[in-house]
Amino acid sequence: NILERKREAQNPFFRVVELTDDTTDPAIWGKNFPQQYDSYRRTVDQVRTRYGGSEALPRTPTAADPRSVVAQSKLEEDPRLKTMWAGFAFSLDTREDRGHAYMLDDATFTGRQARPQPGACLNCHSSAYAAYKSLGEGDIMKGFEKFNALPFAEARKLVEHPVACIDCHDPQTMQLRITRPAFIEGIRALKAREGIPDYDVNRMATRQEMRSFVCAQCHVEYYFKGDAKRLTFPWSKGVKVEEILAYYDEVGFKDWTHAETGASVLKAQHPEFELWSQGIHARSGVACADCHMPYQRVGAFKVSDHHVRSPMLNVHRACQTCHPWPEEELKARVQTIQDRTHQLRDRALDALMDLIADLKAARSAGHGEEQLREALDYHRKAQFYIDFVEAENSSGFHAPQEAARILADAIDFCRKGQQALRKLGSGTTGVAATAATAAP
Amino acid sequence: NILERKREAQNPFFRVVELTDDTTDPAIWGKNFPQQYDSYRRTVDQVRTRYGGSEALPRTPTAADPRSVVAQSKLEEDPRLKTMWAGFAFSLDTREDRGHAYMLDDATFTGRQARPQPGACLNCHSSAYAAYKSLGEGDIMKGFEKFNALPFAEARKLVEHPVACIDCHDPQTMQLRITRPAFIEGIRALKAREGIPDYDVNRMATRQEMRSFVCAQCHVEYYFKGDAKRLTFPWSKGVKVEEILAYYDEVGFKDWTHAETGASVLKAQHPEFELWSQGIHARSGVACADCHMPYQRVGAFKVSDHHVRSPMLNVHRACQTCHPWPEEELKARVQTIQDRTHQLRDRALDALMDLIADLKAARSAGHGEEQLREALDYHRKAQFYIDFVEAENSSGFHAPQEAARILADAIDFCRKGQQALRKLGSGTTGVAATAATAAP
Amino acid sequence: MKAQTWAGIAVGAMMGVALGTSAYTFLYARGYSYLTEDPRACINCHIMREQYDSWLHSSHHAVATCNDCHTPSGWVAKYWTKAQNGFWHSYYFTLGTYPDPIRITERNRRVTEAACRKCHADIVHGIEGPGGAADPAQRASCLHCHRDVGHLH
Ligand code: HEC
Ligand code: HEC
Ligand code: HEC
Ligand code: HEC
Ligand code: HEC
Ligand code: HEC
Ligand code: HEC
Ligand code: HEC
Ligand code: HEC
Ligand code: HEC
Ligand code: HEC
Ligand code: HEC
Ligand code: HEC
Ligand code: HEC
Ligand SMILES: [Ca+2]
Ligand SMILES: [Ca+2]
Repeated sequence: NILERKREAQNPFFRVVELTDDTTDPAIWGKNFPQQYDSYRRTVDQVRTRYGGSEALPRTPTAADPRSVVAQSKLEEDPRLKTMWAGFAFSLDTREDRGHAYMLDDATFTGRQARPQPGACLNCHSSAYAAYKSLGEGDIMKGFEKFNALPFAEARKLVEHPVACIDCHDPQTMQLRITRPAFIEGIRALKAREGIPDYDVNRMATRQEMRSFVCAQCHVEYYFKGDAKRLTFPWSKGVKVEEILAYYDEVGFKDWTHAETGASVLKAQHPEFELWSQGIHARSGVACADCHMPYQRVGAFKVSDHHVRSPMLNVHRACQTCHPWPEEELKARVQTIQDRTHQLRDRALDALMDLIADLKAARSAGHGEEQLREALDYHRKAQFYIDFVEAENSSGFHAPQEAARILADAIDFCRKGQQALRKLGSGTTGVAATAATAAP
Repeated sequence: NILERKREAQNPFFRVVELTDDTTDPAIWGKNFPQQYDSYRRTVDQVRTRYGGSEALPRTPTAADPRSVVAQSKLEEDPRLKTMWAGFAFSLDTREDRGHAYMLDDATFTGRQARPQPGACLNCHSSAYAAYKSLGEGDIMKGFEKFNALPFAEARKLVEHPVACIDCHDPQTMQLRITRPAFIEGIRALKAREGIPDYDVNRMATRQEMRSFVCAQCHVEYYFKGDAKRLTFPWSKGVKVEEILAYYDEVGFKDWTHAETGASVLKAQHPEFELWSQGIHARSGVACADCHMPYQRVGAFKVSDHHVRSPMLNVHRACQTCHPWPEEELKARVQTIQDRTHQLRDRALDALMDLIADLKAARSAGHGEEQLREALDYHRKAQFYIDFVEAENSSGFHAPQEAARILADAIDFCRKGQQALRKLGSGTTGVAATAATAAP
Repeated sequence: MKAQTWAGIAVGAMMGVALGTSAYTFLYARGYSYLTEDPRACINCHIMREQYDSWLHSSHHAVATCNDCHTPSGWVAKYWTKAQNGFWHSYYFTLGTYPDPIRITERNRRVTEAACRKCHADIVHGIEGPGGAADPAQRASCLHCHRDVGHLH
């Protein structure tokens, strides 16, 4: 054992095969880096934590959807979400997220595919780097544009793996690199706002920044811009919820028209990077990889755990390097934060249901667009704010006070929306009848 | 100099005078402990921080109020507070808190004395230990009961100093000790709820706990129980805001009847200990004294800085031993937390003003007590929650997410109160007219 | 803590194996250098590298070596601690099952606290409290505020 350790220490990488920028198959990379590859493959594991991880639910495969295991449905856990997303594909099928190994299948077979989804999804649900290169004949940006414009089924044919080594690493140096044009553009816009012009992420980011940026290529709020369906991160005014909303208001974007109220609403999606940015860990320079891919001692050296997952399944490596508290105590700290977030989310969803009911009642009482405008705008705002925390996957942990602040603001928007409706007089009594039963 | 240091070091305490349990004058203690005494006297300093410290405002002394300097008025800074406290003495005069040196005078001369205040105030605004002893003929508890029952002017004659050495220290050993019966009883009730019967704080607390408990004798929410005006801490159900409210609901307590709505309302006062208890610092064993009385090197040894004040005026000692970040960064972290709290407090106060206006309108529309009951109860709840953060003096720092959670709950109570009023039909349009102008 | 629990089981049943492997470690991995005051003795085990590297940048680099903080004063106590720690160090290292990240044990924490007081007795005299350093409930924990003085973690 000691002998082996000494040897390992001298020559940590056995270069068994030559890797090039065209080596897409992670199994080949795995020949050089067996530890990383082994842990990478373990993202198939499904283990539930109190609010995260995922549960492996068996299902009977069909021709249309050959998956034999899926994660639990969020819609079943909380039917209010169906009302929030009424009229949008998310109300058909939304599940808890699970490991990277499933990303390609989950995007391909989600019930949301009942409405046509664009190829642009696959920017984040596959190892798309090689596809960009071949479509763009070496020019990533050009390839990206063509890729976005494809229908899902077409794009799907061009990709083979979930996110793979080549998407995060330079095959020669193994250094981290950014391969996603949407992030290159998004971070450039964000840095420009912070006074740094012409930011080139692959040249200018520090190593520690890269340990978050590689994740922020996908774990971010996004929209598809225009007919070209260009995947775009709405960051030119900043990454706080109000800044992103201001961006959407300015460009006049909506995801869909709410089926029950007619409001022009937005869907927030996994703004992990954005919420983390507002938290104390980001401020202290703690990167996504520090908690989700902590170092793991293998023999004489440390390797990054490529089994990307909930840190609650790996507390001692993920947290105890920095926090000398017992594992149970650390879990309790996380739970305290998440319970608070979860309770507020509940409260905010109830408030939203009330506003939606009031808006419906006002519509059936015959009030027109102009009269409802103010309340509809509050609906748009409130819903986006709630979804910003709901769709974010840490249940508030990435920035506890900020998550609570956003939900507090959302509740106030619901209140103001309901108040605006009152001016319209009688007929707007959607929830009045049920209000007496609402628990405090 | 070196010689002197060595001598000091051998004999750090020159016992110049003999201290007994009857030595009340801090100047005499100061002969033995000149460093602590010198810093203790500096609590007369008034320096403002962004949200704390205090500003020294000159005023012309009068016979009724001989103070030539006071702290800034909170009522002038935010007139909404007058509406929140309508009908209660706090709407007459409420100021920013300042150093311990002023506690006796500020309680004696506050504009709130326009309405008779009980002697029980002086439990926390003076060095009351000797008074208990003499009133109770050696029995602290008996003395405490007599003291509470006195009118302010009577009790005032029995005390001479603001909180002094004898209130926190055993004169023989200099060990910390609890001298306030209200805390002895309060913490016993709290521990009983946590499953620890017959808790005797002076015997059972660790030294590190005592470094917070001595402060928690005063920096807590309280009420005067019954006609005996017994100073009581409402902790038998716990120290979270909902637990304290549940206590008050159970015993049927109100501080006053709101002048504009007729609700039975409560005033929360400086729940520093309670909020701190919900935060990460308490959880990590960080005591009040760690931040507000950090060690300071004087000559050859370390002493506790008895200049109790905002840590923002002493970041280097108060924070940097544990957090190796630059001073500016630490200040910025505190400000981020406080700004968020402050914005939410603003939002919550606006919501409360709306609810109060609606309740007033409903009353003038002729609705009776029974019909308003639900809304009035929401008013009581909302107001207590808002005040719990407003009256707490760290602007959320002691427990950032919890402070935001409390304000979010408060906003929802306002919403539900307004919603309950809607059931009553027309006439309840207090804010409807102004709603259109409310900023998001 | 873990080490203590293990002690009961391991010392009896596995003493032979452990001693064997330890002896091997002692010689081959130059465990004997452990007995010196040279901090480089500690980094014979790469596992101590992190602490060593950050000790080099610490406020105590010029004034205290590893053993100043991690062994008690007095010849017997010192070598008994070294022997004990050395035993567990070798044992875990050879079997490769030590905790990761490594955490100071309760016993060694007390040793370190005592080391702080040994050098800084004068300056902390005033804050030790009436029970002095004797009664743990009445003792200030230096590490509560100064965890980082020897090295970051
Ligand atoms: C300080 C540690 C820490 C950092 C830094 C961090 N996270 Fe997390 N993350 C957590 C914790 C704790 C959870 C909650 C896990 C749970 O509920 O089981 C979480 C949850 C998640 C989840 C959901 C996991 C699940 O099991 O469903 C995702 C996705 C995620 N984080 C992505 C990110 C990204 C992307 C970044 C960087 C922008 C990041 N995290 C930074 C600690 C961290
Ligand atoms: C900017 C990156 C990005 C884009 C573009 C994207 N996704 Fe995702 N997707 C993610 C991330 C990150 C997760 C995991 C976090 C989560 O579920 O919130 C995810 C999770 C999912 C899941 C599993 C959880 C669930 O909601 O049931 C499905 C299904 C899915 N995406 C489908 C799609 C489809 C269809 C599209 C195209 C409309 C798409 N995604 C576009 C990044 C993206
Ligand atoms: C190419 C896009 C992409 C990149 C890059 C990416 N992720 Fe993901 N991630 C996803 C998608 C999509 C899912 C959801 C998969 C599913 O549910 O099928 C996901 C799921 C997760 C989960 C949830 C796992 C669980 O068990 O619930 C975590 C945690 C996570 N990612 C963290 C990270 C971290 C940390 C990084 C960077 C080191 C990263 N991701 C990089 C797209 C990406
Ligand atoms: C989602 C992004 C992502 C994917 C996919 C990924 N890695 Fe990594 N990898 C990282 C991060 C982050 C680090 C840490 C880099 C650092 O600290 O600079 C890392 C580090 C490494 C290292 C350096 C040593 C170490 O462990 O820290 C190797 C080797 C490596 N990865 C191999 C692989 C292989 C092989 C694959 C495919 C099986 C792979 N990686 C897939 C993100 C990824
Ligand atoms: C690389 C270092 C590092 C890692 C890894 C890390 N943290 Fe932290 N954590 C910090 C720092 C730095 C702070 C800010 C306080 C400070 O300056 O000490 C912090 C603050 C916290 C706080 C208080 C802030 C709050 O939001 O209430 C909690 C709780 C916490 N961490 C839990 C965790 C958990 C759980 C994990 C693992 C999932 C983790 N941390 C991983 C460094 C880290
Ligand atoms: C981790 C450090 C920390 C701890 C522990 C702590 N505080 Fe504070 N406290 C602060 C900070 C920071 C502020 C904000 C000061 C400001 O705004 O200038 C503050 C503000 C205050 C204020 C208002 C000060 C002013 O300038 O107006 C009081 C009173 C107070 N704390 C009492 C307590 C009490 C009592 C405890 C224990 C129950 C306690 N604090 C625990 C850091 C702490
Ligand atoms: C349980 C302890 C306690 C009791 C009882 C108490 N106080 Fe105070 N008082 C404090 C503390 C602590 C502060 C500083 C924190 C603050 O102002 O919120 C304070 C601050 C004050 C101030 C200065 C700030 C302001 O509000 O203008 C005045 C005046 C005051 N109290 C008057 C009184 C009067 C009159 C009474 C009797 C009705 C009373 N206090 C009872 C603890 C107490
Ligand atoms: C006997 C009651 C009592 C005790 C014990 C007490 N305080 Fe106070 N404290 C007060 C009162 C009353 C005030 C407000 C004085 C005023 O505004 O006139 C105050 C004010 C303060 C302030 C505000 C100073 C400023 O400049 O704004 C801080 C900070 C503070 N106390 C912290 C503490 C800490 C820490 C402890 C324990 C070490 C403590 N207090 C113990 C009653 C007490
Ligand atoms: C509001 C409470 C309070 C008051 C009033 C107070 N002290 Fe202290 N004192 C403390 C605390 C807290 C400590 C820290 C004790 C510990 O760590 O166990 C302390 C510690 C001390 C110590 C031990 C050495 C040190 O500096 O840590 C001495 C001596 C001392 N105080 C003297 C005095 C004298 C003299 C006065 C009056 C001029 C006084 N104290 C007033 C709270 C107080
Ligand atoms: C005796 C040690 C100690 C002192 C003194 C201390 N802290 Fe902390 N602080 C901690 C610990 C422990 C945590 C929790 C995170 C962790 O475990 O590292 C923390 C967490 C924090 C956090 C993150 C939690 C949050 O609420 O966002 C901030 C910010 C912070 N401290 C600021 C301060 C400031 C400002 C001061 C001085 C007024 C201070 N601290 C004094 C030990 C301390
Ligand atoms: C033979 C290899 C080796 C050498 C040489 C070595 N260590 Fe260690 N050390 C380890 C291992 C393995 C662990 C983890 C096992 C454990 O926690 O007991 C460890 C843990 C520790 C711990 C934390 C665990 C505890 O028992 O408190 C301290 C402190 C420590 N070493 C100090 C030292 C010092 C000081 C030296 C030099 C005098 C040294 N080590 C030399 C291998 C070594
Ligand atoms: C000035 C005192 C001091 C010196 C010098 C010192 N240490 Fe430490 N060491 C500590 C303290 C204090 C801790 C406990 C840290 C904690 O509680 O987080 C510690 C803990 C450790 C641990 C356990 C890891 C941990 O964080 O708990 C190891 C291993 C260790 N030291 C090794 C060494 C080595 C090797 C050296 C010499 C290169 C060294 N120490 C020098 C004070 C010191
Ligand atoms: C071998 C003697 C020795 C030991 C053991 C020791 N120190 Fe020191 N320490 C010193 C000396 C000498 C200085 C002065 C260094 C200087 O002035 O640069 C010092 C400086 C300090 C300082 C001031 C510099 C700084 O880092 O902020 C602190 C605090 C300190 N020591 C705490 C501790 C603690 C806590 C421990 C135990 C974990 C400890 N020391 C162990 C000798 C020692
Ligand atoms: C509650 C926090 C706390 C505890 C516990 C604590 N210290 Fe300190 N210590 C401090 C602070 C704050 C300073 C900085 C004082 C200054 O700058 O004036 C300090 C300074 C020091 C210094 C440097 C003095 C100088 O300027 O040269 C030494 C040495 C020291 N401490 C040793 C110790 C030892 C040994 C212990 C345990 C007996 C201990 N400390 C316990 C907070 C603490
Ligand atoms: Ca998940
Ligand atoms: Ca103040």
